[in-house]
Amino acid sequence: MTAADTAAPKRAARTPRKARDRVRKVAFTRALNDALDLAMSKHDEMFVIGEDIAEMGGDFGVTKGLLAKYGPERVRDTPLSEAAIIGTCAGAAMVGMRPVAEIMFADFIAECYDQVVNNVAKMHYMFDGQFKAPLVIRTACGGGFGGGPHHSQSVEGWFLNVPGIVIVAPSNPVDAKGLLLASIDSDDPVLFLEHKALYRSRAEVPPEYYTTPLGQAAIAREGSDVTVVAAMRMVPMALEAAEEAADAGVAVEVVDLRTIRPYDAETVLASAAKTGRVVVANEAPKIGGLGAELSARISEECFSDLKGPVVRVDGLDTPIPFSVPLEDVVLPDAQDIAAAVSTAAQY
Amino acid sequence: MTAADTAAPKRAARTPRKARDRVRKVAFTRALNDALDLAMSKHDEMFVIGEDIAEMGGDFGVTKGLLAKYGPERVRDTPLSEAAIIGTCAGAAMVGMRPVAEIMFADFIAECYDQVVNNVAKMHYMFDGQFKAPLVIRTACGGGFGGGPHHSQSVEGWFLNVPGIVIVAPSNPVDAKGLLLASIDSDDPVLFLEHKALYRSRAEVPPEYYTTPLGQAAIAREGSDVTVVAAMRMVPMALEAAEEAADAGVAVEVVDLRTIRPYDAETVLASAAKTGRVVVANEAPKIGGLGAELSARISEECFSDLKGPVVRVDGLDTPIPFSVPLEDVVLPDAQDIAAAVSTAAQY
Amino acid sequence: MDTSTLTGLYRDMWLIRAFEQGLEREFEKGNVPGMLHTGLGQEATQAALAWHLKATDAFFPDHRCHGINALAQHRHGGDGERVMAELFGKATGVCSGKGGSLHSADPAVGNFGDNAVEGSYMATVLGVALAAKMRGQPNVACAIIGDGTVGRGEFHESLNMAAIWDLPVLYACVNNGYAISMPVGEGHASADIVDMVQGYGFESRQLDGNDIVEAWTVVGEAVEHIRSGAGPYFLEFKTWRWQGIFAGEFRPEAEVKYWKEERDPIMLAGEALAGRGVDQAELDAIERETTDLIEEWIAFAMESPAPDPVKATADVYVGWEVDSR
Amino acid sequence: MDTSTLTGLYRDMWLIRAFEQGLEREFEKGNVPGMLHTGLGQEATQAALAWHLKATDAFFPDHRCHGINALAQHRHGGDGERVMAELFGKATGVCSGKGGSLHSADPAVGNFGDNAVEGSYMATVLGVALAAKMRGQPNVACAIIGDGTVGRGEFHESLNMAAIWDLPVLYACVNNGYAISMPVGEGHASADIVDMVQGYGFESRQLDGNDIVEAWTVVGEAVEHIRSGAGPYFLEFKTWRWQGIFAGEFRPEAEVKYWKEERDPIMLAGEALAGRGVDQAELDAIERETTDLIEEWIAFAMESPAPDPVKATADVYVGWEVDSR
Ligand SMILES: Cc1ncc(C[n+]2csc(CCOP(=O)(O)OP(=O)(O)O)c2C)c(N)n1
Ligand SMILES: Cc1ncc(C[n+]2csc(CCOP(=O)(O)OP(=O)(O)O)c2C)c(N)n1
Ligand SMILES: [Mg+2]
Ligand SMILES: [Mg+2]
Repeated sequence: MTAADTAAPKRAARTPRKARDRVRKVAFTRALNDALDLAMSKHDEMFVIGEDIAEMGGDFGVTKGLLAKYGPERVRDTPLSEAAIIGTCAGAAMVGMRPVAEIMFADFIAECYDQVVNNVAKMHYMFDGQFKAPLVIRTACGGGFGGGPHHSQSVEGWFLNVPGIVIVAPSNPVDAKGLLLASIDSDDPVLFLEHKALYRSRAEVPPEYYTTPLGQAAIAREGSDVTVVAAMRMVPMALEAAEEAADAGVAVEVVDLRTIRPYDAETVLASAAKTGRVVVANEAPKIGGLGAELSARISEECFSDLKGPVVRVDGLDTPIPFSVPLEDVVLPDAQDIAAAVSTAAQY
Repeated sequence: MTAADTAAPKRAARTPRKARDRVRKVAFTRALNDALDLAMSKHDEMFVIGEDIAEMGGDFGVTKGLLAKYGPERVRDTPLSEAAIIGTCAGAAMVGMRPVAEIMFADFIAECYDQVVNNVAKMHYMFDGQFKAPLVIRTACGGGFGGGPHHSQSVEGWFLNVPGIVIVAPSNPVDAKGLLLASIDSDDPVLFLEHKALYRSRAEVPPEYYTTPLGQAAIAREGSDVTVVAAMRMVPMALEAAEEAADAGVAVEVVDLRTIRPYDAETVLASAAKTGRVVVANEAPKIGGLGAELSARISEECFSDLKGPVVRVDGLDTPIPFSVPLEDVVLPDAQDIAAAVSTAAQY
Repeated sequence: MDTSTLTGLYRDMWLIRAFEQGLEREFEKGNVPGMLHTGLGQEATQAALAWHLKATDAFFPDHRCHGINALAQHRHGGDGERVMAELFGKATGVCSGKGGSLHSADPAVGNFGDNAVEGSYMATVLGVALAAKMRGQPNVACAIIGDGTVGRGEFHESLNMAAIWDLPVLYACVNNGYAISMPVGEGHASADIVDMVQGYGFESRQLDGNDIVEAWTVVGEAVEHIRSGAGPYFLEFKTWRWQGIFAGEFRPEAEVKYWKEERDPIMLAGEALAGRGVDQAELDAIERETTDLIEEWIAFAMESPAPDPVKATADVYVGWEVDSR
Repeated sequence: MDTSTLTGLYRDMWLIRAFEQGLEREFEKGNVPGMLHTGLGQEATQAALAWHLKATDAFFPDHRCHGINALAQHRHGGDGERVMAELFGKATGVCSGKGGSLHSADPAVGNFGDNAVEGSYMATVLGVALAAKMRGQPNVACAIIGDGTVGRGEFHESLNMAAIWDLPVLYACVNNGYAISMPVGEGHASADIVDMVQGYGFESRQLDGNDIVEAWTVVGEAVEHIRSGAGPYFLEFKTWRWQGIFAGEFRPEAEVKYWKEERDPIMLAGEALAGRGVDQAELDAIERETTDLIEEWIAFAMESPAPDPVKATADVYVGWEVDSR
């Protein structure tokens, strides 16, 4: 596996040192907005498209201000036609445009599943490389805010078994910006997952253009006793669990996948081999989720390094209920990760 | 996990002894056709629906003769409206009908993915048990006949991470009939996968009504050295590999999953614990496939029993190419399973 | 329409308004989780539909249909407060809090549940209608959809299938001019949705969704038509929602003023009743009674317990249990 | 239409017929893998479309469009034999054998590839059209679809979007009366598809798809209209396919006879040419020449090597390699 964008420095993007004095604390949504703005300046062939993204700036404000700056040709509101939105992106990408779609909630990707899976993901392959599909599908995923069964899903599991699609899943504002810029640069189609619970998280984000390479995980925290592999919202939760474990004398290494497909097996396996104790954290249901793939791969390839079985932390095998106390039961949290870490630490 | 239909004898359905003298060698398609016929006689509230299923009897002949016997009200041809087909089934099921849809090729389930994932799979849960969705979606899946990227996919991976849906995947005509009858009886929505390469396989199928319980794997072959877990077309391939291994003195146990979700972990883990050497065979791409879930679960729960890492045999991480020699490269075969078995046997 | 019917509808509209206003207040206080879309301004459309639908019919409410859901309880002997409690995510809700605003169902009163994927029950409604037809029941299956839903592919698949099979479907399209920020005429080939359904060849009609007399009369005719076995019917209610775009208001000020001040369906109905000699005191009493009732429902919802945690893993499958934590 | 144009179209139609007949023969011999849908009987529709589309336009061929694909090569300087070789799954095919009959593309000649999920490129075509519009290019994006595709939701999403954005899309709907076994009038609200697209408000027209003069003229007008920036155009070609339902034939015998014997587009064109004084020898020569050419293409395909196994894992991603076995 070779990184799509090798120009960007490995892992350096988290907080480039020389940018330090110019940094500002900005929200995840704002970091994404920055990225879109910078990318639209860079790529004339880029346009953004989706429901209520123009004047309204999107349901979560990520596309705010783009209409005023780039005009209605390049910032296009659509009707509720998810299949046509992705079809439009696919066709435009075939002739060299670089569309960025917003699907308001990830749950609605089900509406355009065919376009993504049968058209976008296969186009480059089935037509023997004659077309590329350099498009990005941004979408708001994840639970935790009482959104109910159709506004709360973690959908990466729907696409894990689909070759040809890249799944990007940032956990913090700095990566969000760098990964989105790298996704737009990429000649592969990217499903860009934005966890709603992260939208308000803030960090010092360099104002300039930078890319965070696709296909590369980051070590969000170094540690030698237990590895926690996570993505998106599970990363801050893993870091919280790691703090707690540190108090108990357990040094947790947190691997932030950043790209879910194709994922950075090298970094994951190196950490697993190093610690020999692994927790995989995943918000989606356990069966057939991202955690399954990671646990399988680690168990197979680090067989003799593992001191005990990989521990999976997942959502329960249910839809997401509306009622917040029920949702709390269903979704995993930092405490669940902490419990898994102590189980693993005892191996 | 409790079986939906505990009335049916565990595993006995493969060839009920007392039915022996009445058995006949019939094709997989015919066994399915039998099941539909018997079920329509049993359930007044059952109807079948899909494209070209009435007069034509379906693309593969599975619904042949039903129109003549049950009439156009209960055997309904539709336009190319996959979402409306599944929506119709969902709505009818809400009021107590028992629809059986045919989606001509499994690849086209992408067209009605939302209906399956967001509506059918969640209906019972999100409305607090007030509705059931006792419907069956039959569909022809799998590769190996030069069907190209949109007529050859193994789609179980698209639904593995979706709670609420049952995925049934027979490997032989006897199970096909019994599982289809159990699926129609079931009050849960079933995605019933019919591998095209199995359609012509023949076996002695009891002519009478019988059900093969959902959620229960079968031991297709007993053995003590290596376990191969498989479903659908991978089962006959695993049996072929087992024959070959037997010549080399390796006793292979083949576990036929039969139901992929929720799957029979008990049987799988018991076999894995017994042999300590496991191969998981799966036609779909490796990343995020059924093999990942099985490998993870076995690795986690049989950690100390395993003599070596689980070996995954999968399709390559590509769409399915049209050209047959290329398709042969992409899809796993009995030789690949045999190779994996000898790797595992050496642990 | 006789005066007692109009008075009844006036009361129904007030029930919707009081429900939504009370709910909005509690939402702002943080007592109602998730998202909230209200039916304020669309009371005439909703009351007209609720009036003609029986408990044996089936309706799929849209995201602004708390009012219809409550009226269905009211008319068919259920408990309106359970609709309220559902929105608060409480154990006493119609779905024990598992569905919430966008997934409230109660088949006992004909409420088949919203589906927050806009347009998806355009497909589901076909099956309910088909079952009624196959069983020879004179039931109506009604999909209440916003103008935004017209963009979805299922819109077409549904209308086409209902047409070829002559299904007893009532399509109630609530054209309030916008889908979030998208004006209906910019998102669709025509701002008049009825223009877009001519090709399906069944009955359709555009009507004033803020005039309760017109709405009640036309819905009655459409339901009769469907019940008689004459096939599907498409109604486009021209109306306007008081709720803007989430918190904000992107619509022209004059438009807002016009609809709120001149086209308020309750005000118009009140004027009509006054014209028929009903005195203001009676109208005020209706307002007070419905508002009081809603306050009781809110109190009920507030006091109700959260769902039992075991509900979190209940009813995923009929035939299997799933693991709890 | 002048006689030389008609003669050219006659030759084009013969190329399609010879292609499909040769292919059908080889398919029956087992030399062509997978499934096969031929365009026999629809040559006039296909030739008319191919004639007016430039290499800088884009067309999405349907499953019966081998003929258009071959003509596009022929007209725009490509290699027709590579279209044939693709169907044989050979290394020399337009997609190196990876796509086959249902996924043959060659953007150099404007062929944007079939998508075997019927109707899905109804959405894709929008993007090609939008790009042309944004770039100010006078290109046409054409989706060639069967009548069966009309059932799909994407049909509606596409027409609506093309309408609101005034996109340069040519919808070429080949109404051959059936989708597999489903008669067009039983699967759709109207047997005349043009009736169903009136609501989108752009130009549409039904025409005789077996009359090459009419088809060529109307397609020319529609393409001109689109190129001039006047927005989308929907054409419904009434025609009939010689291929039945797979091997079988469910259609009435008289219907089969009528279309094959009285409405054969090549026969009709031949008669028209004869009426204009073109002599039979010239027509026979066209038949012979195209048939000979196709036999060369078949020989080329047969002799071509299978794709290199490394192709199996090539081009899944642009930025990553995937594992081989
Ligand atoms: C398939 C789908 N796409 C997008 C959304 C997000 N969404 C929720 S309501 C809405 C607008 C609906 O507009 P309309 O149907 O006109 O109803 P209104 O709110 O105006 O009553 C949108 C886009 C959704 N719920 N489902
Ligand atoms: C979405 C989808 N559903 C079903 C099919 C299977 N299928 C292939 S061709 C066909 C019929 C198409 O009919 P029509 O569009 O009229 O084309 P014709 O074969 O008559 O030229 C069907 C149902 C498909 N390819 N895609
Ligand atoms: Mg609206
Ligand atoms: Mg047809």
